[in-house]
Order: sequence, then C-alpha cells, then structure tokens
Amino acid sequence: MTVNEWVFVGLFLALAWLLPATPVFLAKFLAPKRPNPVKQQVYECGIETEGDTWVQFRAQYYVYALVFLLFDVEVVFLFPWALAYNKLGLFALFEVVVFITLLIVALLYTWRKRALAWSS
Amino acid sequence: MELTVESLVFLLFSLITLGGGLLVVTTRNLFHGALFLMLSLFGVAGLFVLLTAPFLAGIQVVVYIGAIAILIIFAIMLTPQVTTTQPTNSQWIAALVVAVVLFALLASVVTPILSELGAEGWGASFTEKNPPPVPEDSIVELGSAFVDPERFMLPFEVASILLMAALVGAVMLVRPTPDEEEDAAPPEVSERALVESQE
Amino acid sequence: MVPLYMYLLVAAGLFSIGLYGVLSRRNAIAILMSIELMLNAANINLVAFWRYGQPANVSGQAFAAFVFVVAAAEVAVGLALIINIYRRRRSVVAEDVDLLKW
Amino acid sequence: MTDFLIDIGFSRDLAVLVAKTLGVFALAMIGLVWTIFLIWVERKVAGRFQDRLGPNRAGPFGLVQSFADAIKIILKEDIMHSGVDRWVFNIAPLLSVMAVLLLWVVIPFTPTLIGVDLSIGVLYLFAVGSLSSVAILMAGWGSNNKFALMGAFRAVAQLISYEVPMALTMLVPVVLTGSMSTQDVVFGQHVWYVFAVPLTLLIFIIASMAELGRAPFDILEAESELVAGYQVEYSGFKFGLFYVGEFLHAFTVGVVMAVLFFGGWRGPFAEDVPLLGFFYLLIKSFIGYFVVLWIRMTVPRVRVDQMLDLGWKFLVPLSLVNLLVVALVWKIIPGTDTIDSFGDALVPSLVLLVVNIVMILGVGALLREQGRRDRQRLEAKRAALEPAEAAPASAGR
Repeated sequence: MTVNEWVFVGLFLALAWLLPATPVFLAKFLAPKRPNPVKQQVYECGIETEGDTWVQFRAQYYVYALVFLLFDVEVVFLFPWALAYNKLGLFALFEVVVFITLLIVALLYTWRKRALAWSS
Repeated sequence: MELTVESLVFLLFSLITLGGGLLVVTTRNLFHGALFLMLSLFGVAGLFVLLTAPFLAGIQVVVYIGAIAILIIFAIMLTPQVTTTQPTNSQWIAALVVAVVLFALLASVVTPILSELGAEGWGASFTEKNPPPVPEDSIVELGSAFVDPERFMLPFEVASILLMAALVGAVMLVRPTPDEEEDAAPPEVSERALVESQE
Repeated sequence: MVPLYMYLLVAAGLFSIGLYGVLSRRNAIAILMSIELMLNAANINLVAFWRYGQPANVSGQAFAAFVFVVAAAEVAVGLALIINIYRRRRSVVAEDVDLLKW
Repeated sequence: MTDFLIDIGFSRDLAVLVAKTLGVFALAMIGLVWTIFLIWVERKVAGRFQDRLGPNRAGPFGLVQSFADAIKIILKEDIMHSGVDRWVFNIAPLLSVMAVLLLWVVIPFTPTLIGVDLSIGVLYLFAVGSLSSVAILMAGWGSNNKFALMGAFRAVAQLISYEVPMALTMLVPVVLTGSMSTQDVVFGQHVWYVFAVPLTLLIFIIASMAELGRAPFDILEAESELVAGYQVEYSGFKFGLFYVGEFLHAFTVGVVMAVLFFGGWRGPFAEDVPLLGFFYLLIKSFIGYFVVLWIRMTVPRVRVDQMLDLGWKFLVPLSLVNLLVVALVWKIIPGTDTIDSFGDALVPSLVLLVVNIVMILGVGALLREQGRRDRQRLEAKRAALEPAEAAPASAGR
C-alpha cells in the first residue's frame, strides 16, 4: 500500500475539471452575448414565475435519504468483510447475517409505518 | 518542515479542509454551507489518503459527501430558512474567543513550539516523522477484526443496533403528523368522493 | 513524511472552527454541520495516531469507521428532530426552542 | 516512457510525474472525444430502433454529425438568467462530467494497461458514482427555478434509492475474488461471473439503468411534467456537458459491467497479446452498451412511486439476500479460497449457477403471485366503485 498510486488519481481529478472547463471558457469569447429582460426570465413554460423558488418539499424525500444513509453505512462495513471473506469461518457469515437482519428489521418497520409510500 | 511534494499536497488538503470549515461556519446561505461542508470533508478524505488509509478516504466520500451532506441538503429544503440576515447569535464574540483560546491551547500542546521556546514539560512531543510502513493487507486485517469475537465483534453488532435505532427513531419523528395526513387525502378516499359527487 | 504534529494541528484547527460554529450559529442545521466538522477533526486525530503509532494494528482505522456510524446516526436523528420542531414551531433557530430552559 | 524521459535528462521524480500527467491527459482526452463518437452511435442505433435512418448527411454514414454539433454548441449563447447562483450554476455541469470521467481511472484495459490499480478499486467506483447526485443537486439549486429544483430532488431520490443495491451487487465479485482491485477481479474470473451469478448481473443492470437516469427511469427529465428536470435553465456548452456526462456514463456502465461480470479483457490469447485484450473489452462493453440502449428504446417510463417501490421494497432486500446466499454457497463448497485456474473454478461456478437459477425462478414466482394479487385488488376496487355503495377501500390500513 503506497500513497504514490494516488498521484494518478490526483492528477486526473485536476484534469477532469480543466478539460470540460476549457470549452466553457472558450465559449465565453466565441458565443454571442445579447441578454434582454425576457430572455433572462426564469423558464416556466412561458408563465411568469410566482413567488420564491423555494417551495415546501414533502418529508418523503427526507425519509428516502434517511434510509439510504443508514444502508450506505452498512454497505461500507460490508466492504472489508467481503474482502476478508475467504479467510474467515462460517461464524463470520453468521455475524453478518445478524448485522444485516437488524437493518432489514428497521427497513420493514419503515415499510409497515407507510413511510416508504410515495403517495400517502 | 521541508518542502517536498508530499508536504505541498498536505498543505493543499489542509487548506481545503480548514478553508471549507471556516466558510461553513461563516456563510449566510445554508445551501452554500452544505456545499462547503462537502469541500471540507473532501479535504479530510485527501488527508486520509496521505495517511495511507485509502479505505477510510473511500468511505469518507461515500458516507459524508454521498449521503450525510445530501441528507443535510434535503433537511435544509424542508425547513425554509435557507438564508438568514443574521446567522450568528448574541454570544458570537465570546464563542470566537473560546475557539481561538482553545486552538492556541491545543496548538501549544501538540506542536513543539513551546519546548523550543524553553518551556519545560508543557507539550507532548509529537515530532514523529518516519513511522513504519502500513502492511499491504491492512484492509483485509480490518475486515477480519470487525468479525473477530476477540476484537471488534461486539462494536460491530452494536453499530448495527445503533443504525436500526436511529432509523426507527428518525422515521418516527418525520412521519407526517395526523393533521398533515388529512391535507393529503389518500387516493382511495378521493376516488370515492369523486363517485359520490357525481351522484 | 510530514511530522505528526502537523496533522494534529489541522485537526485542532478544524475542531476549533467547529466549536465556534456550534456556539455562535443560530440555525440548528448549521450547528449540526459544525458538529460534523468536530467529529471529522476527531477522525483525523484517530487516523494520524494510528499511522504514526502502530500502523500494523488496525484499531485506529476501526475506531474511525465506528465514528462514521455514530456520525450517521447523529445526523439522521438530529435532522429529524429539527424537522419535527420546525413543523411544530415554524422555526429552526436553536434559541427559540427553550421550553425546557430552566 | 519514463525511461525515455530520464534518458533525455529529466530527474527521476519529474520523469515519473510528466509520464503520469501525459497518461492522465490521454485517458481523459480519449474519454471525452470517445463521447462524441458515442453520441453518433446512439443516434444511429436509436434511429434503427425507431425505423429511421439516423444521422446520414454529414460525412460517411453521418459520422461527422456529432463533431459538427459539438462545434455548434460552443457557438451557442450561454444564457444566464436572473437570480442564478453563479458559482453553483457553473460548477454543476463540470462536476457531472468529472464524476463519470473519474470512473475510468480504475478500468483495466489490458493485463498491463490500467490507469492505476487501486487497492480499493471497487469501493472507488462506488464512491465516485455517488458524486453525481451532488452535481444534480447543485444544478437544481443554482438554476433558481422551481421545476429544476423539483427535478433535482426527484433525480437524487432516484439515484440514492438505487445506489444501495448497486453497491451490494458490486460486493459479490469482491466476495468471489477476495480483492477490491479491479485488475484482480478480472484476473479472478477464470469462469466469467456472469455464468456464476447471473441474478447479481440482472440487479446490477437494473440499478445502473436507474443511476443513468434514462428510460425507463428517466423520471428526472420527465419532459411532460418537469420540462427537463434539473437541466431546464442550462444552455450552450454547459448543457452540452450534461449531455456528455450522460452519454459517457451510459458507455461506462457497459465497461464496468464487462469488467465486473464479463471477464474484462479476458479472451483467447489476451494475456500474450495485450492489444487483443483491449479489443475484447471494447466488444464486451459495446454489447453491454447496446443492451442499455435496447432497454431505453423499448421500455416505457415507470412512475415515481413504482420506481421507488422497485428500489426499496424489491431490489434492496433481494440484493441483500443474494449477497448472503452467494457468500454462504461460496463458504460451503470446499476449495474456493485457492482458485487459480479454470479447472478449480468450474465446479463452484456450476453450483452457484444452479443456486442462482433456483433463486431467479423463486423470485419470478413471487413476482407473478404479487402481480396476480395486485390485479385482483384493482379489479375489486373498480367493482366497488361501479355501484354507488362504495366499499371502505382503506379498511386494510
């Protein structure tokens, strides 16, 4: 395990910004720029926009993000387990079954409480 | 600290981390705050890579940037005070003083500045520079440690229980309250209402 | 490599910034974000001590991984609380929620 | 390359750095130019599916068409309407391209040619993939447009719903290989994993279709409801970048699928003639890419609630069970921890295949049963609605 292999990733990260940014920068000079008030309106199919952009979002979105976050953490813990799997015994598998079952119980709870239903 | 490529990269990521952090606590716009939080946490992931812990860097990106920051943005959208004219409370000066004093204290403890100035027995010496290399199979080792009954088996299962409890608790809290459910009538009822109104 | 105290210094700085945020911000979500910064400062310390102390022993990495779990649970429940309070009181300012104060 | 640079007088570190930079530049540049070609492929294939010719005027077979489009789009006016969040609005398209380009770092092209063989390769693929939702949120917020923001939220809800099953299916090759490095995963496939764990591949295809945000999962664009989702306010080359990101992502899905399940560069003589391995990978990727296009052209869009239900109530539990079953079988069969030839891998793979077929049949039966019950319930509801006396439909809750 060395740090050096990440040099490539670091360089790529920098370049992956620069390469797409270059044409955008070029377009600043090549493209016409003739703004007018109508053109600069927010596009809402021709109807003038009303009120703030911010509208009340439904709590449903939050529930999905919530379930996702907790399952994400779980998956992250499964990665080293999967990596070491060939060196482990059956007992390790049993532990992971318990680990996953607990989260499935939580998912079932969410499901039963109808928190996962899109239309209430 | 001599100037090498590694120390330059370290400085870059430290700057990203600290700069992002500063912007998080000072910006007026909460959405920008969440984006700066991502930037800062990305810097931390970079520091993890420098510390030869690529696995932790990976989960830093997955968990913090990919999930926690998204959750925070969703929560910001659910509570409409995204921009405030007054982001800080009345005690911000005191808070600033406390933070600066704490930083000075911590810095004086962890760095050898004070002992160089001649103060004996104040700071610990964390001047370690050349630690032994990390073993190749560090992540495999981590995987076995998680399920080893002698090591982290119990924390591993407790982590799962904690996640379960957090999910159940949080879902309890954000479930639509009864009066909100009345607003959004279930489709079955509305269909019935439609039929009844046609009569 | 960079000497250990540089990492500790960065962590101390991040922790202080987070502390300032927790003490001074009014919006509860901003306070939560500052707490995340403090948790990350702790994580930098854990990993740095692991790397410079005993890299052959994975305990430092394991601890950091468990901090991720705690952070995730904390954010999930914390934000759910904030959303719930917002529904009841139409406010996310931490000072307004003072029902249990003295 | 490095040796040559040292010969002409560079210092060792600098030579490595220059060589790496050139490699990075080549990989990223090829990725981007490749996209322009992919747009032509996609339009041609889409044309054939819809009984049209597709582009055929500019150049032979219309090959130059997309290059012309690319030049044209740079010359388009870049409209920044009032109230945009300038920085957020400008960075979002760059980030969306970057999130896809970065995936190419760990793709093994031949036994020897790979950007960099990271020890956490598969986790890296997962981590970089999760960045695209950030780009979408930024685009939605920066646009200062209700439709864009709403589209972004739907899009992110979709992406995160399918990220969990995606990661769980990526874990299966890791379990089978015992390594997270993508190169090791390819080396480990003495029997291609598609022949051992076809169910995993199916889940992976569905999840990555959803990650792509294309039909049948193109709810995030939903032209008729959200105008164009989070891209609505973008014009000129910034819009083009979203386009590039999407097309490149579609092909990248094919490549990742080939690497994880179809043996990557594996094929006859690939280990002796590296170039051959590259062509094998290309062919396999194009087959995967064609399947993605095929599904896009033939399956109608699903509803939001159907999409979320499919993710959380079907794919997540299924992929968890699938992972555990594969792990269990892998542990029960003796000798799976020391596989290094086709002969070693044959028997375990056959057992896994049988188990997988049983699972697929079981899941199919379950789905059929569920579908039958759903239809009955709908029939009952319709019957109850016909007469004036409406049955209390919500009694079940």
